[in-house]
Amino acid sequence: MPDALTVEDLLDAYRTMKTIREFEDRVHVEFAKGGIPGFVHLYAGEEASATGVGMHLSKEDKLASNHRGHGHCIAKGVEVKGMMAEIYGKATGTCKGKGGSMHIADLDTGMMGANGIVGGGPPLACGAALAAKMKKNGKIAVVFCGDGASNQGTTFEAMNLASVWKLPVVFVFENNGYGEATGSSYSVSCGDIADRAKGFGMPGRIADGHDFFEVYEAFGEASERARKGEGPSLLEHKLDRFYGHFEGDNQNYRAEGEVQKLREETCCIKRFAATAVSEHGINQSQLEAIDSEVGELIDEAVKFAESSPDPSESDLTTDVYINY
Amino acid sequence: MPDALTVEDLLDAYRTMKTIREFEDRVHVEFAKGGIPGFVHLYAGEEASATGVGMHLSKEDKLASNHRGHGHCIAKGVEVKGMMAEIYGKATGTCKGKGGSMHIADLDTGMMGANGIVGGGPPLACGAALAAKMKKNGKIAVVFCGDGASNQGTTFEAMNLASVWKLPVVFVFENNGYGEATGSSYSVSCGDIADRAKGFGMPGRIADGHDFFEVYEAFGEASERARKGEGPSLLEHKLDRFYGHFEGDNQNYRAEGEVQKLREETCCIKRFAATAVSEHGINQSQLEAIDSEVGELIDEAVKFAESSPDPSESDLTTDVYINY
Amino acid sequence: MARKITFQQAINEALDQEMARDEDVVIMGEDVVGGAGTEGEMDAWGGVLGVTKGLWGKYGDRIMDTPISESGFVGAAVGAATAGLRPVCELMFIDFMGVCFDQIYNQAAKFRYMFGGKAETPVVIRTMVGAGFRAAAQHSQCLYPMFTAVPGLKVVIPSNPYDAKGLLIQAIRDNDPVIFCEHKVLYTVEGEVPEDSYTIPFGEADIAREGEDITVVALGRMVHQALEAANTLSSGGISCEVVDLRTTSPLDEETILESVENTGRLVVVDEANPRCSIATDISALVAKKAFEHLNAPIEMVTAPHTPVPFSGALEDMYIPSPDSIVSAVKSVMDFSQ
Amino acid sequence: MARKITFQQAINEALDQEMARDEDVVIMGEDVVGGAGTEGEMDAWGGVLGVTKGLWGKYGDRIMDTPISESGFVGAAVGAATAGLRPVCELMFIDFMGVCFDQIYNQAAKFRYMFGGKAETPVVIRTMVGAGFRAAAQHSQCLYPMFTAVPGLKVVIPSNPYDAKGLLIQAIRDNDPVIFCEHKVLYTVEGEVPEDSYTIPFGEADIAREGEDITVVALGRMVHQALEAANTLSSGGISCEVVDLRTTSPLDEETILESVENTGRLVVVDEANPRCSIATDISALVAKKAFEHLNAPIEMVTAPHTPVPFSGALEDMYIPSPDSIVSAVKSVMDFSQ
Ligand SMILES: Cc1ncc(C[n+]2csc(CCOP(=O)(O)OP(=O)(O)O)c2C)c(N)n1
Ligand SMILES: Cc1ncc(C[n+]2csc(CCOP(=O)(O)OP(=O)(O)O)c2C)c(N)n1
Ligand SMILES: [Mg+2]
Ligand SMILES: [Mg+2]
Repeated sequence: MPDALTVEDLLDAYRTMKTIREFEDRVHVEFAKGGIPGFVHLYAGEEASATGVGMHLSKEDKLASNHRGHGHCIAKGVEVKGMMAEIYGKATGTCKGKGGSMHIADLDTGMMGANGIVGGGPPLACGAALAAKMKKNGKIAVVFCGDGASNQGTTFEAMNLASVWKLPVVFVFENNGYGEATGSSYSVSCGDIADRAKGFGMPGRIADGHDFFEVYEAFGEASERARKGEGPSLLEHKLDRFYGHFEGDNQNYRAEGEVQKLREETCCIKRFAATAVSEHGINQSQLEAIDSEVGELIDEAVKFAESSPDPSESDLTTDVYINY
Repeated sequence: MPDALTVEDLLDAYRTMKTIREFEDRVHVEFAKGGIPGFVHLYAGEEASATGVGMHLSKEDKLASNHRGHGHCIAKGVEVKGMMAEIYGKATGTCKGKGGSMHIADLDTGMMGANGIVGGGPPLACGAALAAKMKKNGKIAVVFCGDGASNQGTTFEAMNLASVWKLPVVFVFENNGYGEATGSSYSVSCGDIADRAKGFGMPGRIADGHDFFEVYEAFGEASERARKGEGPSLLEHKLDRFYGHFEGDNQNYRAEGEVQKLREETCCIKRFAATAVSEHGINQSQLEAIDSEVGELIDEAVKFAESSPDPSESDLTTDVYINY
Repeated sequence: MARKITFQQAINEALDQEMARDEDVVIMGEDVVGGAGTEGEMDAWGGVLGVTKGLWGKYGDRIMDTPISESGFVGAAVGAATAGLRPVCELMFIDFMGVCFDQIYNQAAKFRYMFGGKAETPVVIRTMVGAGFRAAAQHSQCLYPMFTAVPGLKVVIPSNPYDAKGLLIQAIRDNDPVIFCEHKVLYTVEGEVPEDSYTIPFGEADIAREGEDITVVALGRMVHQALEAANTLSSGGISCEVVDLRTTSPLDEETILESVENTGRLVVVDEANPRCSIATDISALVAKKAFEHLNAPIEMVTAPHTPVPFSGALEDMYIPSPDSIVSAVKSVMDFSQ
Repeated sequence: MARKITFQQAINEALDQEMARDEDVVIMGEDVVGGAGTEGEMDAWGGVLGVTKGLWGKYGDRIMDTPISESGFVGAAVGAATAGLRPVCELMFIDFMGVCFDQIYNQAAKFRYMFGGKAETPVVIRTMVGAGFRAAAQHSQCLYPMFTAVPGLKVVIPSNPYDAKGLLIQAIRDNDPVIFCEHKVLYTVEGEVPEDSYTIPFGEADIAREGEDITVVALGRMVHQALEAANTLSSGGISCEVVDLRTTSPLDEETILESVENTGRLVVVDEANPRCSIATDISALVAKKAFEHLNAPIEMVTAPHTPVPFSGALEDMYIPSPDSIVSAVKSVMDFSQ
C-alpha cells in the first residue's frame, strides 16, 4: 500500500517514470530526425504500469515483455545507455545492436526480452515461473501483454497452464484501447480483459494504469499471492499511449484531439507528482532535481549511442550457437 | 423442446444413436481382430450429444469434428458403408481410403471433417459460419471439441473471433472427463468449461450429455440464437466415453470398475429408450425393429468394407491439387 | 507507354478488381481496414503498410478487421474457403506463421487429399517477407521454403508490379490454397502494369534476362540483385541468363533445365537461410536432371545460417548483394575441370 | 556380448540417467506421466507410447503432465531453459509443430543472436516422426527439414538404440535448443547399448556401411532401408557406402564430401517430402563442393509430393523402400557420360 512506500521509494518511482518518459520522448524526436531505424513502439503515457510493477521485483524475478518494451526494461533496471545504443543498432547496445528496439533483453537483470511476436511472452514467463517454483527460491515472473495480445491463443494457453501448474506468475494486461489501429472494444469480445480470469481459475482485477499507487497496490497483492505459492493472477491496467502504434503512425483512427486530451488529463507522471507532493511530503524541488538528472542521463545516452561504432562484420555470424 | 419432437423424430433419434453405438461396438471388435489399422477413437457412450445436435441441422449447416468423429459423422448424415470402408482404408471409403478414421469428411452432407489436430476444428467452423453469414442463407456451423481441446489456443481464438464477428456458430464441448489419460479436472483450470463463455462474450450452458432431451433443448436454443444472427454460444456436454482413448488403450488411469459402472448407469441409449417409451408413447417393438435394422446395416457395412478393394497405385499421387 | 504503378498499387488493384468481379472474394486480416472499434476514420490504415487502403470504402463488410488471433482468422479463412467463399487472408508478416501454421499445412493443404479429392479450398494468404527494413529477427524472414515443402500448397513470390498483379489475380481464381509472398522492399518499386485484369499462370518462370554463359535462378527481390549483377558482369564479358521463378510451387522445372542445358552453369540466389531452401531445391533438381550438361559446380548465394540482425550495418551484409552474386558467378565461370 | 535393448528403452534410459545426474533436468508434455487428475494409477501411460514410463515413480514432480496447449508448454520449456532448468519437452508428434512453432523458431532459436550472445537456452524437444503406423496425414510426417532450416536450432534424428541414447544425453547436456526426432517405427528395434552413460557428439555422421562404388546418405529409419538395399546390391556387385547423418544440424559435411570424393556417386534417401528437404540439401552441398568428383547425376529417393495416405496399401508405396533405393542406385551406376 502507499503507506508502505518510503520517501526513497517514491523518489525512485518518480525517477523511473520520468526516465521512461524522457527516453521515449527523445527516441520520438531522434526517430523523426532519421537517426533510428526500424519499427519502434513507444511506451510514453504508460509509465505508471511498468513502474508500479517493477517496484515489487528484484533482479532475480523475471519479466517477459512485448514489442512496446522500453518502459518495462527501464523499470526492471536495464541500463539506459545500452538500451539507447541498442535502438540505434550499435555494437555497444545491450544486445550488441543485433536485437534492436523489439528485442532488448538483459537476462542479468531478469529482463527476458521484448518480443516481436504478439503473445510470445506469456508462455516464456510461465517457464521462468516454473524454474522459480522448482528451485523454491521465492522468485516470481511477470509478463506484460497488450489488449491486442489478450486475444492470442498463446496467451490463453499460458494462463491455463499457469493455473494448472500453480505457477508464481502474474499476467499484466496493459489495455491502452488499441492494438495497432484496431480498438480493443472491437477485438476483445468481453467487457473487460479481467473478465477472462475466471475461465482460467485465477483472480482478475482492474487497476487504473494512470495511477501509480493503484498499480503498486494491485500488483503487490498479486505478487504476494505468487510468492506464497498460491498461483497466478491477472491484472488489467487501463491506460493510454501518447504516441502512435509505432513511430510513423499517423493515428487517423483516433478521435480528433484525443492524444492532446489524454496528455492533459491522464498523464500518470503529473498525477503522481501531485499526489506525492500533496500527500506524501515530497518537495517539488526534489522532483525537479530528478528531472534534470534524468535529462542529463538521456542526453548522455543519445550521445553515447550516436558516437558508438556499428557492429563489425564478424558479428554477423557469431552468437548463433554456443560455439559460434 | 421435447414437445416439438414428433414420433418420427424420436424414432430417428433412436436410430441415429443406435447406429452410432453399433458402429463403434463393431469397430472395436474388428479392430481387436486386426482388421482395422491406425489410431481409432470410439464415440460409444456419447451418442446423445451428436444426435441431439444433429437433429437441428440440415445438410447445408456445417459441422467441424475432431479425432473422435464417427458419431458426429453419422449424426450429420454421412453414409455408414462409406465410413466403414474408409476406416478399413478401402477405395470405396468416403475419402477413398486416403483419410481414415481421423479424417472422415463429406462436404456434401456438411461434414467438414474429423480432425487429427486437437483444436483444429474451431477456426474452421468460424469460417463456415462466416460463409453462411456473408451469404445470408440462415445456415449455421457447429464444432465439437473435447475437454482437452478446450485448452488449445486455437479454440480460444476461435471463440473470441466468433464473438467479434457475431458468427452463427455453436461451440459444443464434449467433456468426457479425460483428454487421453489426463483428467479434465487437472487440465481445465476453471470448474466448468462453460465458465469460459463469459470471457468471450457469449452465453455458456451445461447440459447432461447422457440426456438426449436436454441436449436437444439446449442446442435448439443455441442454434436458434445463431440462426437469428445473435451470435455464437458455448455448450458443455458432460458425458462419458465407454472405450479407451483409442483402441489399444489399457485405461489404467481409470478407477477400477469405472467403465462397467458407466455402462450400467449412464447409458444414454437406455435412458432415451426408457423415456421414449414411458413418456412419448413409443413402443418397445418399434425400437426393437430399429435395433435389428441397424444390426443389419452395420453387418453390411463391415462386409462391404472387407470386400472392397484397396486404393490403387495411381491414387497415391492424385488429389493433391485440383489438377492432379 | 503503358501506365506505371508501384508493386503495392498493383496488389491493391488486383484485390479491387477481383472483389468487383466476384462477390465471394472477401478480405480479412489485422488492420486490413484499420480502425474497427475506434472513433477515428474507418479504413484508417488499410493494412499495416496501406496495401488494402481504399477497399473498405468500396466493399464494406467484405473486408474485415480481425483480433490478433492468427490461428483463428487464418483458420476461418480456410474454413470459409471450403464453404463457398474465396477469402484473401492477410498474415501481416510471414514471420508470424509460427502461431497459425497448423491451419495452413495440416488443414488447408491436406483437405483435398485426406478427403479423397472432394474438397476445394480456394484461399489466398498474402504475407510480407524479407529483410531490408531494419525490422530485425522476427519481422524480416524469408520462410517460403517451408511452405514450398508442403504438398497441397502453392507458393508465389513475385518480383515486379506486373507479375504481382497477374499472379495475385491468378491466386484468387485458383482453387487450391496459395501463399502469396510480398517482399516489403519491393512495395515502392514501379513498373508498367495494364489497367485491365489479367492472369499469369502458375509454374511459368520468366526469363528476366537472356544470356548464354551461365544461368542465374532467382526469385522475389533477388531477381533485382541478380539483374544488377548480370549488368555488371556483362561489361566483363560474361552473359548471364536470369530466371525469375515467380512461383516455387508449382515449379517450372523445364525453364530452369533448358537454361542450364544451354549455359552449362548455374548460380541460385535466394534471400532465405541456406539449409533446406529454394537454393538447395533448385541445385538438387539440376544436379539430378541436368547433370550431364553441367560444366561447373553449382553455387548458391543465400543469407548466412543466422537470424536476421537488426543493425543496418549487419543487415546489409546479411542480404545477398549484387556483389556477392558477381563473385559467385565469377567463381563458377573460372572453374575448369 | 553387450546388452540389447530397444530404441524406446534406450531413450527412457537416457532420460532416467540424466534426471538422476542433474536435478535441473525436468520433463513436460501431454501424458508423459499420464493420469494427472484421474482416479487410476499415476504414471498410467508414461507418454502416449510409454516411452517415459517409470520416471514419475522416481522423479515425481520433475515430470509433469500438461494441458493440450503446445504453445503454452513448449514456450514454458523454452522460458524455463533461459531461467536455469534443462527441460526435456515432449511434442507428441512432430505434426503438431503447427500449433507451437513460433516458440521454437522465433523464440528459442533466436534468443542467443537477438540478445547479443547473452542467452543460453538448453531445451530439448523430443518428438515422434515418420510414416508406417497407418496414422494418416496429420500423424506421420517428417517435418525435420523445417527445423533444420532454422539457424539456432540443432536437429537430431537417430537411427538405432545406441545412437538414440548417446545423442539424447548429448542433447540434454547441450546448451542450445535441440529438436530430437524419434521415428515411431524404430521404437521396437533392438540394438546393443551400454548401460553406462555416454554421449555422441553432434555433427559426426556415422559410416553405417563402408563401400566403394556409390555413397548413399540416409537418416533415421531410412538408414535401415538403405542398408537393406546395400545388401541386395552387394550381391549384384555394387558396393554402397551408407552414411547415417545422425544430426542434420549441425551437418557433418566432411564425412559426406569425403565419401563422395571416394565413390564419385551419390544417392540421398529421405522419408520427408521432396521439396526443400534434407535430400535437396545434401544434393546441393555435394553439387557445390564435390562437383569435380561426381561421375553421375545425384539421385534422391524421397516420399512423393503428397500428404501421407491412410490406407496401408498406399502408405507402403509412399515410404521410400529398399527396392526404390536399389533402383535409384542402379540408375546412377548405369550412368555414363
Ligand atoms: C503474432 C503477431 N501478430 C501480429 C503482430 C503485429 N503487431 C505488432 S504490435 C500489434 C498490436 C499489439 O496490440 P497490443 O497487444 O494491444 O499492444 P500495444 O501495441 O497496444 O501496446 C500487432 C498486431 C505481431 N507482431 N505478432
Ligand atoms: C495439437 C494436438 N495435440 C495433441 C494431440 C494428441 N491427442 C489426440 S486426442 C487427444 C486428447 C483429446 O482430448 P479431448 O479433447 O478431451 O477429446 P476426447 O479424446 O476426450 O474425446 C490428444 C492429446 C493432437 N492430436 N493434436
Ligand atoms: Mg493495446
Ligand atoms: Mg475428453
